[in-house]
Amino acid sequence: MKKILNSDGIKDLLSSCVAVFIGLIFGLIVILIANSDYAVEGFLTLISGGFSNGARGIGQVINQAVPIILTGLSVGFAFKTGLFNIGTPGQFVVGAFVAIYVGVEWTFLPGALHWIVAIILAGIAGSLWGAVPGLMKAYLNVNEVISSIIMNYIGMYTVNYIIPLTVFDSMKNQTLNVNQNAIISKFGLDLLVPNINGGIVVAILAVVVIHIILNKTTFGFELKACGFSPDASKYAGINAKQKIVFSMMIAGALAGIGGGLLYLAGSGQCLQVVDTLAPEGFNGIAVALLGLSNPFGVLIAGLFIAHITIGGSLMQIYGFIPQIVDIIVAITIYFSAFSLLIKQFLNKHKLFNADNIKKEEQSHG
Amino acid sequence: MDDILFLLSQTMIFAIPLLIVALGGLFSERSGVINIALEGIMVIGAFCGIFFIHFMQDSMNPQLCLIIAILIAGVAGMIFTLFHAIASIHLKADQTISGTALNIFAPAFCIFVARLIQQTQQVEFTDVFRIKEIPILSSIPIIGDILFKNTYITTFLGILILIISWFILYKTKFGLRLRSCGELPQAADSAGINVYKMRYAGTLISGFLAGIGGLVFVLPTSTNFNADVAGYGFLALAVLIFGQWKPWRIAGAAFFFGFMKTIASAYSGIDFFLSLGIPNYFYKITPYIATLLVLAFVSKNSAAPKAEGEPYDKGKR
Amino acid sequence: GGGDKKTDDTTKKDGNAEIIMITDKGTIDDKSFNQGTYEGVEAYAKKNNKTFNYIKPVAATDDEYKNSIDQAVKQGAKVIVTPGYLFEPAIYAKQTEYSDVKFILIDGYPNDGNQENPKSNTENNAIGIKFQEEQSGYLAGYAAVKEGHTKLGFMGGMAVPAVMSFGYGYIQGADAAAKELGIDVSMNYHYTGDFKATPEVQNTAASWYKSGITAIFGCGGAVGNSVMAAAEKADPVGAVIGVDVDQATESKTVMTSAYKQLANAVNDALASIYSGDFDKVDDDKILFRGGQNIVLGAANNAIGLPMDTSTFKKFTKADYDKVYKTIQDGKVTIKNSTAGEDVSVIKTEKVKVNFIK
Amino acid sequence: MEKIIEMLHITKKFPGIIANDDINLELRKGEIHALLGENGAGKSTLMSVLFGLYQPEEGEIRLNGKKVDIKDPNDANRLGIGMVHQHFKLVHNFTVLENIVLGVEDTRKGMLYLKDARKKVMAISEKYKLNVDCDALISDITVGMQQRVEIIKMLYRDNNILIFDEPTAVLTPQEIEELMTIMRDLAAEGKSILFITHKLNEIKAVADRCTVLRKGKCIGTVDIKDITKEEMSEMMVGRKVNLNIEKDDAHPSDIVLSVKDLVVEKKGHKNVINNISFDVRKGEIVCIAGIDGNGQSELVYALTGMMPISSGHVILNGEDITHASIRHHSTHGLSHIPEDRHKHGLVLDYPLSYNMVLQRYFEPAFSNKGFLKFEEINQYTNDLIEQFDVRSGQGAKTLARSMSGGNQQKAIVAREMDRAHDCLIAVQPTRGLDVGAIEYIHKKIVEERDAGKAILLISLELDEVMNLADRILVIYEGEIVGELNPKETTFNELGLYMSGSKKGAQV
Ligand SMILES: Nc1ncnc2c1ncn2[C@@H]1O[C@H](COP(=O)(O)OP(=O)(O)OP(=O)(O)O)[C@@H](O)[C@H]1O
Ligand SMILES: Nc1ncnc2c1ncn2[C@@H]1O[C@H](COP(=O)(O)OP(=O)(O)OP(=O)(O)O)[C@@H](O)[C@H]1O
Ligand SMILES: [Mg+2]
Ligand SMILES: [Mg+2]
Repeated sequence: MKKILNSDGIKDLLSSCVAVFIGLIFGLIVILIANSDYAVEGFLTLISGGFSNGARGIGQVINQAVPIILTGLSVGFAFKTGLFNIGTPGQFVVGAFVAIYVGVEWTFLPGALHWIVAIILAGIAGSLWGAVPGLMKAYLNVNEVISSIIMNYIGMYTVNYIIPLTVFDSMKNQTLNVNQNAIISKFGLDLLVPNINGGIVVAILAVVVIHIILNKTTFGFELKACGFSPDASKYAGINAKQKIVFSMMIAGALAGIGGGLLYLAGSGQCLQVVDTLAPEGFNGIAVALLGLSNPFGVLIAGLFIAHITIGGSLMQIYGFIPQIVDIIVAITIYFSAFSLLIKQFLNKHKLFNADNIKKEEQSHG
Repeated sequence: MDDILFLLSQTMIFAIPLLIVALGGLFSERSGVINIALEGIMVIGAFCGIFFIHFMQDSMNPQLCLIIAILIAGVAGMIFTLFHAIASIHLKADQTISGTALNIFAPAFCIFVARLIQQTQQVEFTDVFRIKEIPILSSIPIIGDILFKNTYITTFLGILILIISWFILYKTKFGLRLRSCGELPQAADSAGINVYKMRYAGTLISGFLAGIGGLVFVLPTSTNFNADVAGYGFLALAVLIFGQWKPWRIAGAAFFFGFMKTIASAYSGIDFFLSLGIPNYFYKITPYIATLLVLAFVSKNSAAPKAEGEPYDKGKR
Repeated sequence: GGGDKKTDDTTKKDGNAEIIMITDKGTIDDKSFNQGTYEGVEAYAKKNNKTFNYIKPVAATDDEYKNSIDQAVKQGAKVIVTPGYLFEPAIYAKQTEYSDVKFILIDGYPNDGNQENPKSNTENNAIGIKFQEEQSGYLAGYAAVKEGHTKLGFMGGMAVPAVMSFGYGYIQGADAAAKELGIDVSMNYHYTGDFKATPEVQNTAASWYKSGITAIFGCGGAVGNSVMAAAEKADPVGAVIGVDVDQATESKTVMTSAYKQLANAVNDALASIYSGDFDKVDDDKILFRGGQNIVLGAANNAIGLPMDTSTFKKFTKADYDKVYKTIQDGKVTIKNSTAGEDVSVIKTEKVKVNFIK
Repeated sequence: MEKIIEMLHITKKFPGIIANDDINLELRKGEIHALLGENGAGKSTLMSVLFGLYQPEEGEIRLNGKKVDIKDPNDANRLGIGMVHQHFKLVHNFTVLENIVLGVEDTRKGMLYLKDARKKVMAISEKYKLNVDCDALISDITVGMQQRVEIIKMLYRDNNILIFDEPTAVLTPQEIEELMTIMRDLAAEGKSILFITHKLNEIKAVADRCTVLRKGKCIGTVDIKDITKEEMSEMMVGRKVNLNIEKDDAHPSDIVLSVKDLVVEKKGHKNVINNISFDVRKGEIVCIAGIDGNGQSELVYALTGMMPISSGHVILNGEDITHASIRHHSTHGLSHIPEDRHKHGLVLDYPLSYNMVLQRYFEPAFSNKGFLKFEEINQYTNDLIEQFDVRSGQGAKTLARSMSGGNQQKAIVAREMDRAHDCLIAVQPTRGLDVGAIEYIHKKIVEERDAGKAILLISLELDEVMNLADRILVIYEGEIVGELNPKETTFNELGLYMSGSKKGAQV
């Protein structure tokens, strides 16, 4: 127990809390500038976020959080293995499309198998999209940032080209509604929270699996080693090139699943044919950074951003624009960069005192 | 021929802002600071420049107005980038983090301020800056058609920035010192160069240029600005890498990509392409696939500055 | 505008209001139907001293639209105004739940969103209002050809029903005029893929002007702004046809605009509600009454071209009135996009359409 | 002789350690003053203080008797103090000339102006026979030439107090000899030199006086002519050190590693390894001697599977492993102490425990069905820490990055010697280490041999080669040019082979 309290995770959480606090202070300042008359109401609405709407609000938060937790996990996982996956928008959209396609067309799949297959295929599609930058980095030395950016556009345009040829609702310029079976199970959670996106169960599962892969397995050992030092990994006999590809594929799969989870949620959202990169993808970067790339951190960060997004939306009734939320998130992320430093500083002090602590322990023991 | 000249002339719309912003990124990365915030800086630069134009365009000479707007865009970009610089240079924060924060902040901030000032988020402007024809020069065959007809001073500004960038980086004391900070800051430090100062300089120059790039990007493409530069900041980052962190290659990359984008969006006005009957989305994808293919061939030896992304820590050896 | 203390003086401190608008994906200053709708709400509320407010949903999903309706009711809304067909399923579901709240749905009719066997139902506390955009587009196409333009362009944003109807009418109007004049007309027809101003859109428009096209219908939010930018640069200067509202102030190149009177419609619907006419659901003399799905067009003077601000030289007010009358009288039938078919269903005699897809 | 520099009561602290504790040092004009101490004793720190890279918490520096304030290298430069750093500070994609002028550039009309600089550099180069090419890129020149560039950098700035921080650690014997000559010339001209090295021979050869540091404290300053090497090392370590390697005769038996007609190509070069053949037997130490850059690195990469082999064969325990993977090599009896401990030897951001199982994490002892067994890994690490006396702040949890170079090397040696192997390839295993650590590692290598392992040692240091090897193979331009018996050959003969002046012998 003591060990857990002293663990890095808790320190990370604490330092992130400081950043969030600073972000909210700035948010309050912005709110005061915008309209001091309603500042108190606006700010309280903002921070109470999803909670001000009861169980339904919690459902809203979860619905918002599910896709960005997955894209955040995608970016965070890649970060941990030394890669910057800025290709989540592309991976997200191809995953979304494949999930919808399966959801609409493959009606021969019985019961829950339908959505499960759709989500799995969404993950595979995302992983193929991630594989391209991975392969290009491993075998052609192409910087993954640039190839990921390019793959975003290729993914978006490809999907927009294919939708009108396949599962198209030409009246609304978007995809058709998916089959009832293709809607993710609510796992009975809707008894507690109405309209919940059952995808949260998949998201939490993904968080746990990624945590285990990274920290408990030999595979994670290899992936992280390659991230930290490709040369030393090569020396150790690890196939670094292969690991880069795997890492990007896993990251891509996570983003692809995120796309699937959003559009199979049964919330009545369809994928529109629009030449805009999926914002859920870019939001993943923010979530990953706020969560310090730690899988559980990403989970919390995703829920937090969703929470204040709802708050920001509710705040509009006092005449505030929802962009205030973006300002708060940006400032929080900015200061989370410093909180890392603060943590390091604290750690160093610990080290500085390590001898004293040891001595104390000895004198006690 | 006429069509080709037209395409080349239109290429400037894509290539010049990409070039200016990528050169901005070049200064930053050559000094050792990764600047992923180019997109956000473009937004801020464009916003401030356009706001100035919005208020002043009726009351002053268009070209003077544009020049002042460019300066304002640059300075605004520079001030905004200061936050990235402080975080990544003095506070040694992760450069991706502060860059991302800036990218999220910029559009939200612009919308917020625009609404505060004028109740709507779009800032309107009139494009009065186009120069129909530059006497004498416009009659030069080919070049005259591409560069000196229906043009903006920003086109020349872009080319000028390219030449100046190259000159500064490779021909001046400042450039030599800046580059050394991106490769081996310890060397610079022990040679008595203030690495922090150089990195501030590099990063702030990148903010200045990206701010200008944002304005240059928006001017010819619309009649109002809506806190968005459509991902071109990220594309500029791609151009920077594509150009292997070297000014002339960056120019090559910007014009290559710009030309591909031009064909992709202008083909429907050209009989030859129209007669091919190729679907629209094929054209839209082509510039990206072409870039990816070129990258596959040219990336074997990456020329990324060795110390980019690493905060400089005097103590660390 | 929204985020300021000056204009929202009718908003109470608790954020409650009688008339609440819910935006779809756009903002209330999107220069498109969100803005038009909000202007209608604002005009009515200010004149009649009603409190009003708006809500932008967290996401563009049926669930979130429903949540926003719940939210609006919680804020004390007596009337909820929603622009866009995306609200159809949400209104369909909520009109029965809140039977004492009035719903005004613009550009759509309440239905359950099922694509195979849709169920439509408009309760007596709701009204669905659509416009005959094809008529407005028809006028624009007709006027352009009469004005002497023989090479035309259409640049829509996304291929959504309203945009498509404008486009289809535009083709038919151009064809009618071409037949009258006995000339051949060609037209490039294209959806840009988004409602944004981008260098790509500007470039496409520039290349069209370069290829000899003289007038382009910029149909879809900020797409028109990029078309204007290209028109200003073209040699000779190109002509632009604006959309939804009179866009003459945005650029000198705007020759005319194919408008639909969104704000008026919202205003009228609100007036009907507050006067009590709305509840007279069986009185078919009343246009804006509960339980109806109505369509507004030339017959109601709800569409048209703003002839006062148009820059036509050959196409006169008399010409306009004449063709307007033929539409009003139903002498011409103009095909719209209710079925969402491809543009190729529009058969033309004199207009050759290049569908760039 | 007059004192030119006095460092008085210098104290410099780093988090958790007092790197310099009340240190006094006095440098006289025209002398070569050596600084001696174990790894981490605080030598580099003290010099960095003098050069303005660090600010001391306490103490003062006097130049010609006057107190001076050295806030940064600029101040140092102004006062005529120059430094050649332990790790060279040269920009790899700049030319030699650009590196030299960096920080003190001439300009004309705002442009860089290098003409005068070039003249001055050429003059210095000629005067001290430094022989550098102004237009070569740093990445293209040898380590020795890089060092000379560093020296020119100081001379170009007209510095007369010159600090050399471990300049010889990376040089070949010939280069060291040349450097000594240069240092003597400089001193003779009246320049004062501070010289850090772990090699007592070098101190004996050039220094006038020597200051010894131990654990951040100053032990004392001695005249070189009054002291023996043994006494110096005792001062430094605090105990007696055996500078000679004690080993019995070798009893080689079966062939373990056999290399036949090995050829390795590198793009743009001629064959870096050209038709090399040799065997290494159980119970012998075969040493590859040669000047840096003659193919040693590539030979090792080829033998360990890290670089593709163009033709020829590598046979380990009778199995042809010519084209086998790195993993195959390491699991089939080959251990490898790499040349670059930071680049290859360790994942610096991994804890010591992970580094200890870097090639073995997948073995059943440390993992189960793909899951790591943390208890076992930590236990194993603790065993090795104890057995090999690896010192680390937080035991198995310590990040490799935070350990001192000497202990990092010990960790690698522990790992490579403990895992199952028949053949050990050790590349410069004692580079940059203090005599105590060197003694330890040499002892371990001999123990390995006596336990019947085959050992291939690659070293640039003649002392090490002569003392440790049972057989010497000399490599020159990718070929084995001679096989020598250390008991029968001389330093001189070995040097001739290494420089390519002599060939043949008993290959
Ligand atoms: N930047 C730093 N941060 C923290 N501690 C440091 C730093 N530099 C040096 N130290 C500490 O100061 C001590 C002295 O280091 P220094 O580099 O001066 O040793 P040295 O005598 O030069 O060793 P070597 O012979 O290995 O070069 C080290 O043991 C280390 O603990
Ligand atoms: N990044 C770092 N952070 C904290 N302390 C460090 C860091 N790098 C080095 N040190 C400190 O510096 C000390 C010496 O490290 P270093 O690796 O320079 O030793 P060294 O003996 O000089 O090795 P080498 O001979 O390889 O140069 C270590 O004990 C460590 O405490
Ligand atoms: Mg040292
Ligand atoms: Mg050392």
